[in-house]
Amino acid sequence: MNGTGRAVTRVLTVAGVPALLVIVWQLYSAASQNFYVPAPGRVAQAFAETWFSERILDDVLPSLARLLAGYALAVAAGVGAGVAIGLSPRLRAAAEPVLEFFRAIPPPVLVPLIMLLAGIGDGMKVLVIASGCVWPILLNTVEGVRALDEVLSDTCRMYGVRGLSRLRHLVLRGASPQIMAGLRQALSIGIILMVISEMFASSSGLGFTIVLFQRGFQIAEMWSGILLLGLLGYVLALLFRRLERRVLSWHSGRGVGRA
Amino acid sequence: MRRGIGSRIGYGAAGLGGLLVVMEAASRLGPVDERFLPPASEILGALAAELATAELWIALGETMWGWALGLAIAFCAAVAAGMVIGSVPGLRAATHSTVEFLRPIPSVALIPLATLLFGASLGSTLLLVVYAAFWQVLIQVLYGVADVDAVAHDTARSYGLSAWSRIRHLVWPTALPYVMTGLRLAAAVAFILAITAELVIGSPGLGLSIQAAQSAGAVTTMYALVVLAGLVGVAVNVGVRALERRVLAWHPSVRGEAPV
Amino acid sequence: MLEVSGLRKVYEGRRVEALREVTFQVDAGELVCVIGPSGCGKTTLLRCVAGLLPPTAGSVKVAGAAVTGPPPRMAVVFQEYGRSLFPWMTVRQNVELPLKEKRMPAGRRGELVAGSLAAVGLADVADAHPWQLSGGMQQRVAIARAVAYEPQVLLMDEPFAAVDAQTRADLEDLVLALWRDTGVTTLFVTHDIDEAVYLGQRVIVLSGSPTVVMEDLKIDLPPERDQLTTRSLPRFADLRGHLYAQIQRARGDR
Amino acid sequence: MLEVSGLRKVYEGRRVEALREVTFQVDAGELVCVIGPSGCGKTTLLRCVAGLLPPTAGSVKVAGAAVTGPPPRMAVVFQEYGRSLFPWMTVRQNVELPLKEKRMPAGRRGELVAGSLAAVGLADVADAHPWQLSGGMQQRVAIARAVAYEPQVLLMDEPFAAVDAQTRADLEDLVLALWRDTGVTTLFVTHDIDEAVYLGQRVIVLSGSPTVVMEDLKIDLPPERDQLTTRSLPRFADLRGHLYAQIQRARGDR
Amino acid sequence: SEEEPAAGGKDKVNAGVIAIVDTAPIHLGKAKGFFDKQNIDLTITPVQGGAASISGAVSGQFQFAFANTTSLLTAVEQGLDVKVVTNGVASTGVPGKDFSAVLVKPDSPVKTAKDLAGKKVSVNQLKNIGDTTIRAAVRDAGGDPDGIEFVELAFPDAPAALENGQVDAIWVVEPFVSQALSRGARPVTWNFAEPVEDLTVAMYFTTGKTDPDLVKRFTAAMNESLTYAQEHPEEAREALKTYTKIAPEVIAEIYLPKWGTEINEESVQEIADLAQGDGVLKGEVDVNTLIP
Ligand SMILES: Nc1ncnc2c1ncn2[C@@H]1O[C@H](COP(=O)(O)OP(=O)(O)OP(=O)(O)O)[C@@H](O)[C@H]1O
Ligand SMILES: Nc1ncnc2c1ncn2[C@@H]1O[C@H](COP(=O)(O)OP(=O)(O)OP(=O)(O)O)[C@@H](O)[C@H]1O
Ligand SMILES: [Mg+2]
Ligand SMILES: [Mg+2]
Repeated sequence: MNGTGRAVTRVLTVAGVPALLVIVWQLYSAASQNFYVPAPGRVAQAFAETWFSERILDDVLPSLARLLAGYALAVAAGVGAGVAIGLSPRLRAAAEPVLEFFRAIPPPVLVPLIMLLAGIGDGMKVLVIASGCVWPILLNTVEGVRALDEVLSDTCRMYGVRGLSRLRHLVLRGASPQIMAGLRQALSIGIILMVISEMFASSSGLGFTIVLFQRGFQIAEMWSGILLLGLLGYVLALLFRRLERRVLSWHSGRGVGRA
Repeated sequence: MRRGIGSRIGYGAAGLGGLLVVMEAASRLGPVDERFLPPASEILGALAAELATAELWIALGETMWGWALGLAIAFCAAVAAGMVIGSVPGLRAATHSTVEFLRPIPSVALIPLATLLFGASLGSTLLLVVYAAFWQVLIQVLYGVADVDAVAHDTARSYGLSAWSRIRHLVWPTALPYVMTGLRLAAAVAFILAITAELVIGSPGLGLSIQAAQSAGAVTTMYALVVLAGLVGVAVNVGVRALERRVLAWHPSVRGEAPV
Repeated sequence: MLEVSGLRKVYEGRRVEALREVTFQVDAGELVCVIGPSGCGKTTLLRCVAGLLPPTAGSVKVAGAAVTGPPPRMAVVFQEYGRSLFPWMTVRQNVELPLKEKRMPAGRRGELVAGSLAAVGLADVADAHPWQLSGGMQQRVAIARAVAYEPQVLLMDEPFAAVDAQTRADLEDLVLALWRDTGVTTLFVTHDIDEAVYLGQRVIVLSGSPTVVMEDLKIDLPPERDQLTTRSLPRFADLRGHLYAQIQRARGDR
Repeated sequence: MLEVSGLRKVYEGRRVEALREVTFQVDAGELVCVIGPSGCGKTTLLRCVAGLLPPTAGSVKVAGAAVTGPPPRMAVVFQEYGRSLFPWMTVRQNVELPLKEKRMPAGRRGELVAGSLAAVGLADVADAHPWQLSGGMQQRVAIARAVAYEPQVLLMDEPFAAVDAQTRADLEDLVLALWRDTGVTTLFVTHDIDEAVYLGQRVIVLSGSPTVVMEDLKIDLPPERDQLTTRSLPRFADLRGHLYAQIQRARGDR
Repeated sequence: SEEEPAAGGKDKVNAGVIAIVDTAPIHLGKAKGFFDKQNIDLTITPVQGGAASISGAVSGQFQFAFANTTSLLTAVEQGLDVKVVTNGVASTGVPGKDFSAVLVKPDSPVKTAKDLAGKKVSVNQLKNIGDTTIRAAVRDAGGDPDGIEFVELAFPDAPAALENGQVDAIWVVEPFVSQALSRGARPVTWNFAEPVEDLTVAMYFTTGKTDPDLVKRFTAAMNESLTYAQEHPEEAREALKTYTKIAPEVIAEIYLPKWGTEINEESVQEIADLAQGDGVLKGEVDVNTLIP
């Protein structure tokens, strides 16, 4: 295939389905005249007006910073605790009910509690984000570690590969396909929780702005914010995929490999 | 095996007990004010009182019904979609942008749409629950499908297994551990969304009770209901774990735990 | 039945030329062995023939039709026997699965499964899972699965590598009997020269890299083979000596 | 060096008695081969000796100390060679890892790795990943890793099952040379009787299930071994014939 | 959902109402049969806030709903078709005896509304009636309202944030006013009673789609309920026990709002002007489109 041909295919694979969805949306909004479903053109206009302004600095960047901080915290906690729990059946038996207990508590009701402990500043929001992101990472890490190949772990035991280097060379790498799955899940959950955390004790941020638009019945602006969230998720996912390709190159070569 | 289960319960109870002690100590001795986070003993007392009322059981029933239905729909849809997207070459790439775009959109942002379509009814709750839980399972399925062993895959192809048989006998079992994790993730997320939907939209259920207690300043009752939510989560997990032990008996993560 | 012409395979990525130019033919009902030094491309050849790997150049035809995907009625026994069994199925289910796929009636299926498991000496572990078996037992399960499938073409990749000498002799005779009874066209990859001579009507010797067919040797031993008498024939020793020297040369070429 | 006494192993779950009562000893610097029919418990025995599997009854001692976990300075080559290599590491990294663990200085480490890879004929694929190699090549990587580790005790489980005859002969000589040069105590599981006689100072024959030591045979061949002369000694043929008959009996017992 | 006559010839009505003290009359009125009398089969659906009740009404889920003045003004500004049918709740107009106040810690340096300038003050929703009235109170007291840092904090969470020093002052409504006062908090301004005279805080409304006759009957029933609640405060307190979880001893203590049937359009206009001045509303809003 030649260069342009390849570029066209690429654009088609990336943009084909979204374009189709926009068309459906246009048709629907034209037909229904629904106040809550403005036409795509109107939303695009609102998007330009709303987000190409100092809002980027005031609302989007602080949100992103909190998101990354919360995510990083969740990765550290999730992988760390996940490895420990995955390696020890006893620890797992003891910790699982407690973890499940917290996992089942909806973040909106957890927020007041976190506020008691961490105040109402950025720290609270970072904690809220981390408290939601951590679950898919933790669960996947635990399962990935439990599923390590027996012959490989025997090999490590035989050759005295222990402690940190066992962790590095066997446990983390062996579990990495599943850990990556968890990290990926957590990324979008992080965005969701970013919005939720900004619904409480907040006066800036992307999520806050969206809620404000919603309460002010500025529906096109609200949808433009949701659109921005989606775009943000997509960009982060692209970055993530690059990382994943590097980390899991051995895996896709070995398996049927299409992740 | 008996002994295994017994000790597992023992450890689990010890873990929960430890949590209670910490909570009790935190509010009695120190960092948080008793009025804002009552001691565990009081919360449990209030929970016991709540459990004696019929409304609570009705509310819990409503929540669980929305949860179960939403989870079932999301799970089936996601597994089907994941299998198709993961198995048909090209489809994964074509849907990637859309999936990644839709996935991080918070369910809570869909509330206007939900109320618009369904009002404060079960439909709204379902929309939110399904939307949130769907992606959890889908992503897990996609990773699981990508994990199929090359030799096993070749084996299936060379023995002329049809596409459907390959999915059923090779792809599905390979993806199963991922799917089970997805189910556990989705079960919790669906439960959270069921409650959140009730909190925010006001459809009846446990979330509404929490909201009522909260806006009345009844802190102890509110935490009692939150604890109840957590306990439901524990129960759901016990169920999924039991299921997992059955369907994944062949898998290293499960067979490694049989006493040697 | 099986025509391989000008087959070339380069693995992208590491850019390894696993096969340079391989051409040979197998007639219907023939049993041909392939030998060659370790890493010369035997498995690669077999996977190309099975339609599992697209060749870089050249073509493979089975029963006159060009191979683009796995042809029907072909069974393969993989070298990585451990990974080719489904760990979530019992031994019986593993053997039975392809038969179910052929929509074979349950009665006939049960017979075939029981028969082939008995033939490889595994009748009593039918309900175990593969990972509960020893390496050699797993390999025999994979063989039983291929036998039960009643293929028209049978490809085997070092199928007896993990079994003891006596079991191996038994399995060799099993393959011979199967081949004689059903006339299945068989391509048999091995690294054991004695085995190749004992089983094959012809032996194809692959050179070391760059891999081509170094020799296509007709085994002019009497068709009736027997572990004791055949192996003690002077001609057997001749052929074996000849092949030994060839493999030496093949390795030397590297 | 190695004392196995009254070893019994029952796998729970399927309740398979893999070993009934196995007792033998290996002196320091000895090379002992273990043979037995497929599925008789050779791998199980090896895993018990390696401290990877707790025995149901009986005990294993290495250098006088009871084995409860993997003893230091012991290397194992697993039968499932494919699964014992780290797919995310290159061949070199796989071989190097245990040496890094021993905190060996980089210079010495590099030498050992290069030397052992050259000895198994894989110097040129050091930067490939295991799944880019043929089965035989993977097995040789596992052997190179064990050799580079400079163990005091070496356990090998059918290490040459997937390589061609000539490579196999080379590797056999490699093991012999290694053993002679370093005096490493070696327990070598194989299903090939010729190989057992050629390599071993003693051969332990395991019976079929219920598994016990059926015979502990001293190989009274001259210590200097050579692929051509040793194998053509009449005593070699005697020993081989004897073992062949034993294995027949072992299988018959089943 | 359409409003079809029910089996007994009654119109089914779904009303979206926040479950707080303010809405006791509708619950009381329903219990008293005022709605039955008007041939209305009333269902009260609890909602989470003003935005939710307006969305619900516009989307047709509710025929009638309850929202505060600023939310309704915002909706009109955005061109939503909402029409007020009757008063909802009004300030008692008596500082010290109203249902809404701004509170500080007992030892706080903030003594009067003027001192709030430059402080961190919590409100339940930004750009709504809370910050508008607080700004007005500060302005009236001679302070500079621009310097106030408002943060969003739900009413139930506010007292804890105040005690932990995370905010300098909180705006809360009942029952949290009484609760906080009993724990020693000190009021600095009664923001519904002071800056605007006779403030109409919230109203019941409908949309243009609703049948005018039904509107008339609902209004009548609602007015009867409001009057009854105003005249029988003890029954109103009893009603609170049926739909909130406020503790009985707290219910006995709290300040009830004023439940009149008259809307003070001037106060609504004043709120509109104040909101516009603060930038909460972008343009001028004609109160007459909201209150026909
Ligand atoms: N997936 C792969 N990617 C890159 N190179 C590969 C891959 N698979 C095999 N090779 C290379 O191709 C060559 C031939 O491999 P192949 O597996 O066909 O050998 P073989 O003859 O079967 O060897 P053996 O007898 O050891 O099994 C080897 O050099 C190997 O390194
Ligand atoms: N994990 C397991 N669970 C249950 N049974 C097992 C397990 N592993 C091995 N066995 C059984 O134990 C017996 C001995 O197995 P083992 O692997 O030790 O045999 P082996 O002598 O190494 O055979 P081979 O030469 O074929 O590798 C077999 O009957 C096997 O089915
Ligand atoms: Mg091969
Ligand atoms: Mg074995």
